Amino acid sequence: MQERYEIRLAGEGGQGLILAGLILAEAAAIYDGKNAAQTQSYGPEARGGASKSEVIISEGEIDYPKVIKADVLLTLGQEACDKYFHELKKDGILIVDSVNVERVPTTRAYKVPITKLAEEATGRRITANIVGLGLLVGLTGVVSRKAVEAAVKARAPKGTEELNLKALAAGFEKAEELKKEG
Amino acid sequence: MQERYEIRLAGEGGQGLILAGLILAEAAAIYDGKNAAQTQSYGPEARGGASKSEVIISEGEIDYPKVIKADVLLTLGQEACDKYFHELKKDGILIVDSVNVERVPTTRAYKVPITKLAEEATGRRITANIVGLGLLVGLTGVVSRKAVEAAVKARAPKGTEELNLKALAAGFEKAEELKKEG
Amino acid sequence: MAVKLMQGNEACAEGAIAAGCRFFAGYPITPATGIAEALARRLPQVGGKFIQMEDEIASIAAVIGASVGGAKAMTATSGPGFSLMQENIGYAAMAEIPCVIVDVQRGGPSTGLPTAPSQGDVMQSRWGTHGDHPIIVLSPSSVAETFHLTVQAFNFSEKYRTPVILLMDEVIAHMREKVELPSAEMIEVTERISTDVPAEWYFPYDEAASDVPPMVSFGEGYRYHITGLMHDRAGFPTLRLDEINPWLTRVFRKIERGLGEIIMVEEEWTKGARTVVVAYGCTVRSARHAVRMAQGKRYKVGLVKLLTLWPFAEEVIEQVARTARRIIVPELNRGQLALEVERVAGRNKVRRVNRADGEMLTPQQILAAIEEK
Amino acid sequence: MAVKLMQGNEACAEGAIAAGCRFFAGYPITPATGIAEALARRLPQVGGKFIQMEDEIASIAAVIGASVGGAKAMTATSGPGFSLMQENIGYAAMAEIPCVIVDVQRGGPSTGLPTAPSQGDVMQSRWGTHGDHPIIVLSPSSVAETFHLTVQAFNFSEKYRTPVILLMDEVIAHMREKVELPSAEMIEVTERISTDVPAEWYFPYDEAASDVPPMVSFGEGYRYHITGLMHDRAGFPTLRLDEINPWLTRVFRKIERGLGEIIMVEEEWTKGARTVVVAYGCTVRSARHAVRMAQGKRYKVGLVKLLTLWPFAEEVIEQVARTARRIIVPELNRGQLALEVERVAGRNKVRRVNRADGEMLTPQQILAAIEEK
Amino acid sequence: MAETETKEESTAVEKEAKPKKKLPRGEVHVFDNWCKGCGLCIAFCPQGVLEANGEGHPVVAHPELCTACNWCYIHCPDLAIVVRKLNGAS
Amino acid sequence: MAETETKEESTAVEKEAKPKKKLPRGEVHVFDNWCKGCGLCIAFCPQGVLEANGEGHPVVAHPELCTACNWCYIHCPDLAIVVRKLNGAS
Amino acid sequence: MKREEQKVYDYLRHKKKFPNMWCAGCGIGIVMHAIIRAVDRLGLDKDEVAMISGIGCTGRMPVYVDFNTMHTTHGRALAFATGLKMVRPEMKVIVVMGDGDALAIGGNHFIHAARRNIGLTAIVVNNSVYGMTGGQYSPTTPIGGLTTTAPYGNIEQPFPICDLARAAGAAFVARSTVYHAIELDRLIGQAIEKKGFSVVEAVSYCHTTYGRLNKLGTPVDMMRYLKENSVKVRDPAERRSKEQEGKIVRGVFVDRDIPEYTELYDQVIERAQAA
Amino acid sequence: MKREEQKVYDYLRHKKKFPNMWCAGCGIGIVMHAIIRAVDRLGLDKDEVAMISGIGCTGRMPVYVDFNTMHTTHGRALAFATGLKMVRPEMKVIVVMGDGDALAIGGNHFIHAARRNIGLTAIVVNNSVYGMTGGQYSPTTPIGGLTTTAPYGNIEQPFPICDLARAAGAAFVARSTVYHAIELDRLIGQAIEKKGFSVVEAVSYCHTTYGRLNKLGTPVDMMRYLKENSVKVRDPAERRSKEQEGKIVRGVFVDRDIPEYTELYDQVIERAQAA
Ligand SMILES: Cc1ncc(C[n+]2csc(CCOP(=O)(O)OP(=O)(O)O)c2C)c(N)n1
Ligand SMILES: Cc1ncc(C[n+]2csc(CCOP(=O)(O)OP(=O)(O)O)c2C)c(N)n1
Ligand code: SF4
Ligand code: SF4
Ligand code: SF4
Ligand code: SF4
Ligand code: SF4
Ligand code: SF4
Ligand SMILES: [Mg+2]
Ligand SMILES: [Mg+2]
Repeated sequence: MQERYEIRLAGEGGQGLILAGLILAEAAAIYDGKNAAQTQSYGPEARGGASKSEVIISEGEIDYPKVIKADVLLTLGQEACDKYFHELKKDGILIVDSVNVERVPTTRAYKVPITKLAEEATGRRITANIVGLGLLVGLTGVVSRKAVEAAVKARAPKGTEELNLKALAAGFEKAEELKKEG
Repeated sequence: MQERYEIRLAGEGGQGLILAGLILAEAAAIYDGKNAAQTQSYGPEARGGASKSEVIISEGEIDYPKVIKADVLLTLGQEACDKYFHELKKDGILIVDSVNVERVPTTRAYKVPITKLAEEATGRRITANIVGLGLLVGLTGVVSRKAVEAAVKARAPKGTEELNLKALAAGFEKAEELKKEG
Repeated sequence: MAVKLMQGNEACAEGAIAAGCRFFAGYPITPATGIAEALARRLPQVGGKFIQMEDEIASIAAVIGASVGGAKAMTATSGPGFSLMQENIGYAAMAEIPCVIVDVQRGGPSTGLPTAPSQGDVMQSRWGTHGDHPIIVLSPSSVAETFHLTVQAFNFSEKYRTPVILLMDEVIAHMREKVELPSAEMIEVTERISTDVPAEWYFPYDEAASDVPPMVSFGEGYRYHITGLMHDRAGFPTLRLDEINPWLTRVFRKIERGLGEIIMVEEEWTKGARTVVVAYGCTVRSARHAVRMAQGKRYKVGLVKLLTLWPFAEEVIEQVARTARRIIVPELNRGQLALEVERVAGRNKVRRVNRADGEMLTPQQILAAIEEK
Repeated sequence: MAVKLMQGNEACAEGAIAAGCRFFAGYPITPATGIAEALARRLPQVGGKFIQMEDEIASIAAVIGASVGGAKAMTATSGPGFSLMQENIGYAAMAEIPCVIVDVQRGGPSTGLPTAPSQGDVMQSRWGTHGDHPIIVLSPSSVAETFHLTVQAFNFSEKYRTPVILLMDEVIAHMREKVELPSAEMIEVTERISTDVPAEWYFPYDEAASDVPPMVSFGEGYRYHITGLMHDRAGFPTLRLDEINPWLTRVFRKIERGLGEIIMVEEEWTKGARTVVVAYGCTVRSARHAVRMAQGKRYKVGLVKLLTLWPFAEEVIEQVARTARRIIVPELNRGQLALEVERVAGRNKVRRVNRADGEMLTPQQILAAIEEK
Repeated sequence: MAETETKEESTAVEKEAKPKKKLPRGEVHVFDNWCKGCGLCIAFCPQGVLEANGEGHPVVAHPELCTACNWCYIHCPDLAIVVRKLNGAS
Repeated sequence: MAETETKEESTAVEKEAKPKKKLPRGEVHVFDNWCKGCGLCIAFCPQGVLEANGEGHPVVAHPELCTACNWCYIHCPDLAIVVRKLNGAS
Repeated sequence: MKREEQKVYDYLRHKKKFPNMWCAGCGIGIVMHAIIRAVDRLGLDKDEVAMISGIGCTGRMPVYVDFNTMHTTHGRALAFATGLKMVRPEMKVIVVMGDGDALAIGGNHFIHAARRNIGLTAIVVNNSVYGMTGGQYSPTTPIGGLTTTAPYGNIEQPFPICDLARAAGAAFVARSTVYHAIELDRLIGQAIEKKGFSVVEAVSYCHTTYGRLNKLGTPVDMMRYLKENSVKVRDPAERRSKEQEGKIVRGVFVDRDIPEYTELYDQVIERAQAA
Repeated sequence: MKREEQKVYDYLRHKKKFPNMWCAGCGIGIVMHAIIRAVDRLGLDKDEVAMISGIGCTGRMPVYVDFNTMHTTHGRALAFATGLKMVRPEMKVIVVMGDGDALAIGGNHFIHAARRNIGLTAIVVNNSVYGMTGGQYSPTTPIGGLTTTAPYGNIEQPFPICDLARAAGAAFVARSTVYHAIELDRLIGQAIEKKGFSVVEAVSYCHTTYGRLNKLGTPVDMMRYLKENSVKVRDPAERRSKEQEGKIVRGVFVDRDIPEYTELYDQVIERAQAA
């Protein structure tokens, strides 16, 4: 892995992207022993969910904690996709939820029906964030699978750990599939 | 009269020294056409009366508006007399109310039973401030008698104009007497 | 032209009336109470309104509300109350609502020395509220100047749609001096820029026409939105950088473009002066006295009187620093405006003369600094 | 030593607990609410107390009251609430009551940009209350530093009997980073200096023994008086110059004498640097990134990280100004601490890099300033 | 019980609705762009006119049942519903 | 009427005063340094014990009339009065 | 002419500001609609209506309505409104506030506006919590309720808003809920018409914060709660009956004729000018 | 042992701070004496008593008494006291405030302290005016009264302090006057003993400002007014009788047993530590 790896998760408030970012950061920082910084941007005051969550992962010290040019962009919504695509590195990885994103600005994107996978795997669309996370980690290997599983267990709301692990697994599975395809 | 003339009126709160200072300043500034600045110092917050009132009178512009070394000091109380005597010019004029001030720090003072004069002239000790004012103006000529009379008329509380003019006259009378003596 | 013996507080009240102030909301506090008391009597006489609010926060809020309703409005307070007003002063700056805030400085910090003079709020008047914001601060050094600067405060406030602070001190507030009150015709009064474009075309924060967009009062048929949030030209909240940055730029620029008239400074004997005293407020009185004494002793010494404290008179001080060898900054605090003078003139040129114990600086203290080698 | 992924707000709460804080009073406000929420949960676990007051004024008041009762006490807020607290911050300075005030800066002025980062309250943290007063202001640039500076804030506060402000920003408050929480034994915690002289000999503001007189809690048998008025050594109001001036001198001197430890600065690569970037808070992160980029391009550039903003690190900046040709001061405001840098280093050496639109400065923006001729 | 209360509510505004002989008829329109799918209208419509689509937004499943009682119009927090009283019923 | 009310007041604290047969006796002391001459004690002493001197400060003009009712002690805003109950009366 | 049922859109800044920013199902929008109906029924000219708010979810309401609107600082709406009303006594000034805005930080302005009996209409959207900042307890949170700052349950008594308004001196005081939206618009209408300071407490809910923490379900569930747990009184004297225990009591609690502040001030001006 | 009638001097900082700074005849000193008698009667240790004030003439009281004393900022005394009480629940915290201090700038802290029912004793010296600043109208100035800021007569309703305290949630509320100084010390004693927030309104006067402007005479005259224009109620229910019209009603208006805040907080700690 390169020195500094920049990940952006973007979508609408309430899609759980802060949680996904936090889990990713925790996986990197606590379970993989790297450094990580996770930030987010909020809607009006603190009430709404974030519209984006960013994670920088590095072996070294992390200075600037925000994305400069993303290595990966995961978007669960059209608006976010339109807005942030141009801040993706040329060779960066774009993952979109094809359920919500119709117009994809590049052909080199992973178009995955994330919400649908979530519904299939757990019966709950709300786990799309974790499916996305599994997908992202599976595709990039930015953290180890063990680490992200441990982080999910630690940070998922009480009682939903199994559910979320299932979602995560679904993501990983899909990633394997795609990698084979690609 | 010299360019800058410094007058300090000192005593306890409630003795009406602010009013006396104000009348003196008004006499100089409005009725004699000179310049005047009147300041005072207060007790705790604004409630109590002032413990001192200062008037600077000048034909020219008045810069520093406080007494540096007084040309005249009128004191109606012992404490004030003790405190401010040393800020009187060497050849400055000290006027004390001998009713309240027992220990006078110099032999060159005018010791006048001002409160008593007030009681005699108006039946009211509270007019001592105006008697003192008459005395001061009579002895120093710092403003014209006409001017100070006009100022008393204008600034005395409604209905007390005559009373205060009487007090003022008593002060002037005593001053004449003293000047003859001296 | 009427000649009167007045206190600074009364002159402030009369200046306000003369400037067209028709609303005052305040809360009593020594040594500013006299302004409220005078206006409680005077405002209804001229059809204006006075209200004593439950505290200083409510006072400045009511003043802003009244200004939105179209009245020229003012409040007056002292240190503790001024601290409480800070949040809403920022609101007025953000929403660009004209209003005048008088702070009659007394000894601080905290309750401090309530009846004693001070110039301890100079930096607070610039930086007291959170976030960067434009502000104009004027400070009079005589009773007469209080009258004129109060008028000026309203004029600037209305012209630039900005809160203006009149920074007085206990000496000027309570001192009685002769004032020549100009007759109404002689007073130049600035009115708020309004507009008569159709309501649909009206944008209260539009920079197209001018750095100071016209402001229409509530109730006049232009229904628009006002907020303390960052807003777009229509007044609605925005998070868009392309709306925020123009606002930020404009709101500072509107003051910068006016610096020529806003910065009021009087120089006396500065030409060729080796030493220059820079003073404001009541300290000007001590300073001028000291300068005259020094001149009597043949010192080449001049005086710069700052009537406008903020924005800071950078150019004048730069100019002075070019020729003078020493700049003396006397203040009734522990060195506040001196920081700016140091920044602009260079630290080693500046000598501070300070006291913060509730007494005026004496001419002798300043003279000593002038005479120092 | 526990390793955790935490937000700055959580680290602040944990730092407070570690420093011995046992009382928090506050009022929710973005982006500081997380501190209150964490302490609402944590304090009762360690036998401490949390209360949500009716507003920020009451919050700081309760904090001071609790401190008088002997508890290490803290509040946390953001710009609007910080403005409201100013009057009572002055009280704490005047009455010399230890307490910690956290201000998590957000975009201002006014309600501004509630969820966006800013460093707009730097000058306010120094000058926000009326009257001159001593103050200590610390500003962390990482989550880990937040933990340590919170402990330090309490330590300084107790040691110097003074309010200490921890000036955070939205980035640091909400960012999650790895923190290595030291175990309790490894944390140096300063306790208030008390005394066991007989009650009759106790003077809460006596300068005889030390610039920081011992402070006994209420209820411990030393019945004394506390006031926000100028006071004598026993705490009673005074108007006497020979009591006021010694107080004023002492209360500033107590901080001056501690400057050696109070002023915390970290210099990186400054030796021989032609250009030095002076930064604090979240902007350090952009700055260090930029400096590293510039070094990659062979620029001789160093970084001064200010952990203590006030008192200002005059000596360090003087030192740096002696060798560096250019000093760059990036800030998320329109130039606040830059004013002090200019004053100390000389105006022409200083280049400001500012933005106040709610976004962080990017490394690129600072790099551009480094590269500029 | 839901119905009774609701009617009490609605009759307050729609005085004409009182005569029991013939229930008025209404035509309900949902402005989907504003609707956030909270489900209030669906749950409280006394006639069961509305049903949720996949995203929880109401669809007018049984237009013929609408009595123009206005409950949905008045309670939609997003002002995303209008009800037109059909002429036949007035 | 002044007396009645005052007694109601005083008896509240001085229960022993109730038995009417013999009024208690008191000795009243004024601490002149603290007294500001407000005249309250003089005006409200139910027995007329006190009279004003030239400065308006109370002098104990009729010590023999004092019943130690404590009105003056309790109401002096300057805490400048103490009343001693004389042994003979208790 | 526009059809009756669409008139509400005349009062909305619908072109730009919708959909609104409130959570799906939040009752604040229902209160807004009720205010609009009341204004419309009274036939007020939009130009003569001002809506002033403080900060909070409720505080965002003025963005959406086409009146003279002002979003002030947290807690201070009534003080701003007082200044406006003083110089524009002919305007109808409606002040919308959350429970925190009106009664936590703004409590003093609330009781003083009532005391002065100045002609403002205060509408308090009481959702028992600080919604905007994410669910901290407010002065109306029930005892025992969980909030982010009361993780072990709230221990503070809630204010009886209407009693407080009465004691402070308000001329008109009433309460209803967002379920009883028609009742609400009637009461708001009465309040606007009243000369003097009028208060309407609009009981709402915040499912996103308080509801979630206390497992009170969806907006539908919370709405149902309001419906099933409130009683209406017609005579304020019967306020303390058994039946009302633990229920939200709806109705008019104060309606008295006392002189309004700006009218009294006109007399001050007369006196001053006569002298 | 010191004689009974001189015990008050044990509670005074008499060596330095007397004579006090109040105007000759001001009732504040009478309230101070009443507080001392109450404390003495309850046999409290001076070390466990704190007296906190805000700013005003009344606010100067703590200077004179030998307790743990604190003169805070204007209006904020109850908030400071809340912090102290939280960390020193065993202390008796007496908060003395003027009417302006307690109810103008401090009104919000007053109603919130009552709502929380925190164990403080609030004593409001009600002289209907701002004494310290020279006679401006306060939230208790009678309608029509002349003040320096109401030169044409005051037009604002006064707060009924006791009603407000009741509505806000106080556990104990009572009123008396400085004329009824013994009743006052009894009530203050009850208030101090009460668990929870207790309020005593001590009706006084300010002859120097309000008295002079309204020609109400000397302290003797104003004291006589209190004597002749007040009635005592023993049962709060009879509060609205004819006889009381226009009179100062004295007595206990609220005395209820509701849990005190710091005690409830102890339970929070228990719950937190159990978890
Ligand atoms: C001075 C100040 N303090 C705190 C805040 C943060 N704040 C914004 S809204 C709010 C409370 C919102 O609660 P409420 O008034 O009940 O409105 P709701 O969101 O529930 O409608 C708070 C504490 C602020 N904006 N300003
Ligand atoms: C923030 C602030 N505002 C105003 C003042 C000025 N001030 C001091 S005391 C006071 C009012 C005094 O009235 P009250 O509380 O009734 O006390 P009293 O003097 O009548 O006993 C005021 C307005 C202040 N000290 N601080
Ligand atoms: S009530 Fe309104 S927002 Fe909610 S589902 Fe129905 S139409 Fe949509
Ligand atoms: S108007 Fe009434 S019946 Fe028709 S859809 Fe709406 S709620 Fe149902
Ligand atoms: S009551 Fe006290 S102060 Fe007043 S005259 Fe009597 S002794 Fe003196
Ligand atoms: S105790 Fe005092 S009031 Fe009573 S009778 Fe004796 S002197 Fe008079
Ligand atoms: S947070 Fe609560 S109050 Fe705010 S919009 Fe959402 S549901 Fe409504
Ligand atoms: S001004 Fe009034 S309240 Fe203050 S001490 Fe004098 S009489 Fe008492
Ligand atoms: Mg709320
Ligand atoms: Mg009072």
